[in-house]
Amino acid sequence: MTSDAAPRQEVIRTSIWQEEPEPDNPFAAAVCRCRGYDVYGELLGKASFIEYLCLLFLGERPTQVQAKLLEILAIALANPGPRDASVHAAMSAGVGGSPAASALMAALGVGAGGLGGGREVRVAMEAWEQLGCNLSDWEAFLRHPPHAERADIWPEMEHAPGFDPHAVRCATPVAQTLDTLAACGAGPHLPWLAGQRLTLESAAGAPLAMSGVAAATCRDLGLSAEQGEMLYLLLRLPGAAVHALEQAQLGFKRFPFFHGAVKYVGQQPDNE
Amino acid sequence: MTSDAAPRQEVIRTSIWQEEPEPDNPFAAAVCRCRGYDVYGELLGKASFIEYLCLLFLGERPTQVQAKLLEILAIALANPGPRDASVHAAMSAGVGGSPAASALMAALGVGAGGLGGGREVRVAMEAWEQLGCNLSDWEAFLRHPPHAERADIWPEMEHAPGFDPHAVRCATPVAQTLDTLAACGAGPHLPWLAGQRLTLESAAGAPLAMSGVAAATCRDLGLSAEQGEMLYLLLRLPGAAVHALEQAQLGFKRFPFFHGAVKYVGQQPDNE
Amino acid sequence: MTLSTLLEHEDNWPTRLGYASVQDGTVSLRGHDLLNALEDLSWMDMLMFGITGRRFSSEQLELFQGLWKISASYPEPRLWNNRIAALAGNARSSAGLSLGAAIAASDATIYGQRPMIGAFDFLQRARAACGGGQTLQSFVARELEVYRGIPGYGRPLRSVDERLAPAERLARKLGLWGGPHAQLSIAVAEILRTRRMGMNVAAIAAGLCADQGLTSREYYRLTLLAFTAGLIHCEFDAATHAEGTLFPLRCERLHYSGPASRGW
Amino acid sequence: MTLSTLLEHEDNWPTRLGYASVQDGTVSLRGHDLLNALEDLSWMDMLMFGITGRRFSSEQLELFQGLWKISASYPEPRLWNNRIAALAGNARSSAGLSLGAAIAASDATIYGQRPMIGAFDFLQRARAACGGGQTLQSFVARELEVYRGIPGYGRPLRSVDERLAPAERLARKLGLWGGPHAQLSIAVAEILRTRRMGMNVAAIAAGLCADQGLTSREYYRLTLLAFTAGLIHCEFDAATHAEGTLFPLRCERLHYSGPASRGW
Repeated sequence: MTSDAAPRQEVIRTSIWQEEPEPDNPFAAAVCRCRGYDVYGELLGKASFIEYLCLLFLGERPTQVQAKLLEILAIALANPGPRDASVHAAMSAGVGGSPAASALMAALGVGAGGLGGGREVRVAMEAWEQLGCNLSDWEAFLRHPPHAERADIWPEMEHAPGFDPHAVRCATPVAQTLDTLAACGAGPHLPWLAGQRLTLESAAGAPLAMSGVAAATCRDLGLSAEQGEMLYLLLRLPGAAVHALEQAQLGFKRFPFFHGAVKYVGQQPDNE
Repeated sequence: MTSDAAPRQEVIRTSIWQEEPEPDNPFAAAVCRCRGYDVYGELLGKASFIEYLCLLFLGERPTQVQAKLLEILAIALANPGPRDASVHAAMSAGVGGSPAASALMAALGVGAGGLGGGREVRVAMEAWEQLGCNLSDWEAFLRHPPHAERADIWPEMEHAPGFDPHAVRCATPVAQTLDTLAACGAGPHLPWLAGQRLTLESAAGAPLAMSGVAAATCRDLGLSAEQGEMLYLLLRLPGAAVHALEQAQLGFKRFPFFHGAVKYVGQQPDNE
Repeated sequence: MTLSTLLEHEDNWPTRLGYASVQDGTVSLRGHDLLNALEDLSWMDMLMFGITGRRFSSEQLELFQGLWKISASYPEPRLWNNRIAALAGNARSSAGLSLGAAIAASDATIYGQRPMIGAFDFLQRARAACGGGQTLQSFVARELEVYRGIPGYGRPLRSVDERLAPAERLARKLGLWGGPHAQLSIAVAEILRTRRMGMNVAAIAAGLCADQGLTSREYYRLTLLAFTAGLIHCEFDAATHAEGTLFPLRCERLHYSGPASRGW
Repeated sequence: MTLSTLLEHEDNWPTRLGYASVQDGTVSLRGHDLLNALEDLSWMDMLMFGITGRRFSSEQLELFQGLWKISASYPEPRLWNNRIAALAGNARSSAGLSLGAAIAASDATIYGQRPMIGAFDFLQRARAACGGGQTLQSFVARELEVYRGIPGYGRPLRSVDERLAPAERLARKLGLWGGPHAQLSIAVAEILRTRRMGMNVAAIAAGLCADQGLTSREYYRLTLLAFTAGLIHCEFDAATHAEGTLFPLRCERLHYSGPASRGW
């Protein structure tokens, strides 16, 4: 009772990971090489975690500047803070006594979007790919954002990607992060962004957001838009993790329920 | 039309994160302090990412030994490799053209379980909490694992937590990781585990797994079982991320479909 | 459970569930041609047939879906799993990511799957204990002593459960009221009356479903979709609101209690 | 969209969806008392009422659920979203985490929500273009030129779609066959016949649902649960198999093409 034809040995193609089996167990790896480097035989204790993360994403051992950029970006993004929607979602899982994995999944599901999430970084990086460091192209793009003709799972962006529609001025942490990154000696996107920030903010009608700094950094790291989106999602999780754990300890009774906030403004209830 | 009573200002309680608002925007933070340290004003460029991760989870700036432990653990766990179920799941999202966030969510959903996942680390850490470094207690526990009386979302463990039910011998990378960690000067769990490994494996009827090494490491870091579970989930995601991206590029046609593998062995189909 | 288990399953997944053939397009669910022989199978019927391998009456299927509606699908974005869905919609994530995240979180402890499974399992164990000669009173007392609580009794936000009466009405209408587990759930409520542990809908729903012959593992799979209507409604509603406007918090609403400001 | 938007929404979420009152236990869905006034509302009716604010006939509701069954819920663990669910069950995760992860992944491109939304949107735009005087032929030609493909036409694993006939039979049985979008979906198939882009069920399902007056955003929310039965079935089946036995791979089945072995 076979549902299909005879098996053939299908393989997983990869340029990232190579394994040599244990002599007595074909399903256990004795040696694991990441892009040619022996992970457990050599990297462990020799490489830093940030270098290893660079190796995974970039394919090569990073330059000092690249490692520095990623180190700073990772710290800047690690905790968006409890007011951030993705962390709020993770804490909501925490207070309900939901599994740890669901707290991170909640942070990802909420933090994937076009407002401060992975989607925004991706769209911003696609803009970098198209516009480079051309100021007039950027100004035109920010003033007249393109519209998609086809419907998609993603709603259309409602603000300039990489900018904060609710803020009045570039927040100090965003400016500090940009300055620190732009001073690392990478380029060309970060220094250009630091130099043109005010002009771009004026065209966007909104101040630069952390997502915009992340997009420029990923660009200077040499990442594609897809890679930048993924890295951003990954790097924002530690804060969600610890805040979810903390609120799970405190319990739902000490967590905001927003009593009184939901106001029904639709059709009047029936007299049933 | 209010659904509930008048609002009161509910707050989020936290000992992790403190914010000072910008003078002109109460919703924007000018200063963010993590456990007292100014993140964007001081940590950025001064602390390493691993130190910051320790600070988030442990609440204090780590000792050199703690930072070393976490650095090694993070590298050891970062890529479980494409044959791991959690990475397989992330790649399945990748080849289908699913969103980046869903690849990480798939890795989490699959990697949360009792076989090599977060659940296994948590159960193993709960055992450490109860049994400490008492060999005879451990042997009794491994030979006669306790059974839960009540049903739960989690199925009961089917093998000794922290050990690999399918392996014949402790895999070289697991042993290398344990040795490297045990030599860092932390304790007491890691050196004890390294010393008693063979005895414990004999009682468990299975060799030590990476999840068991992770559990002991989290214990020596001073983490609770809940924290260890969460950290383990987090640290295993980078490999899922890059393998999902790689397979998304290669496409579903070059990814194993396991043609011929599904064999129907139930009731014969009707002649309808 | 050894290496041989892996060798045996290499490219080999024997199953009694079914398959879809890439060659000829046949889709088989438990031996039946899903697309051509099971045309009269409703979607709910298919869901339960796939989970259990058994067929249920239309009244039973209506009971299962009716309990989803009554017990779990509230159009209320403050409830924690609904809130996750709504936050995702309002932060302009995709609806699928939103729903997936919120379903994962519905495996919760203070609401959601854990009380539902727990109540089901408790009633089954209570019935077995009573069948074995123990009094319900002593079984409940021991359960409280060991675990401090009984799933399905007590409720986070409100002590009275507005869903009990509608659940009973539904079961009566369908002729499915009065089975042993449902009766047991009410007898337990009587015992707990003095302890401020009001019965909630998880207990009565579990009793009603246990009376239909489900196992606790089957019941868990049935309940997985219980919250989905509310999750989808809250996500979509938040997706149509202005972005980033769901429950915004000022910096000052973080109440910090950690170490004082210090240098690295 | 400025700071004032946040100030306005502080502890303030005006909504037309509904609410659940913590004070008196009332649950209101679009102005109706969910627990007491909407007893005859089936679960599917409630799902669609919450999404759209409109009520649908029982035939329409049956069409929607029937299309879930026909088009998406296969008991087949190799399909990519089902595979995620099955891997989770087999790695002994919880069923809720498993389902959540797999639903998130169902927002896919080669199958799942994107082709479903895409086909729906394409048919609506095609109808508008034809209504505006353009020929269908030229609309299709432009679409192919700009996007290289048309969602709902072409299929990853099989070129013939075994689900077209059952979908048509279902719609005919319910008296819902023959609407303008469904007809358009078939006319497009005729145009594409020479291009090896066989129509798949996403196109016909989209046509049938567009004919019921849904918007593409509403249709997206309707389709979110389309895969859930198959996901739950595959998870549960894998959860009952021995742990870690779903599609194990030897080390040698990694086909490595990266840099040669090197020192750090």
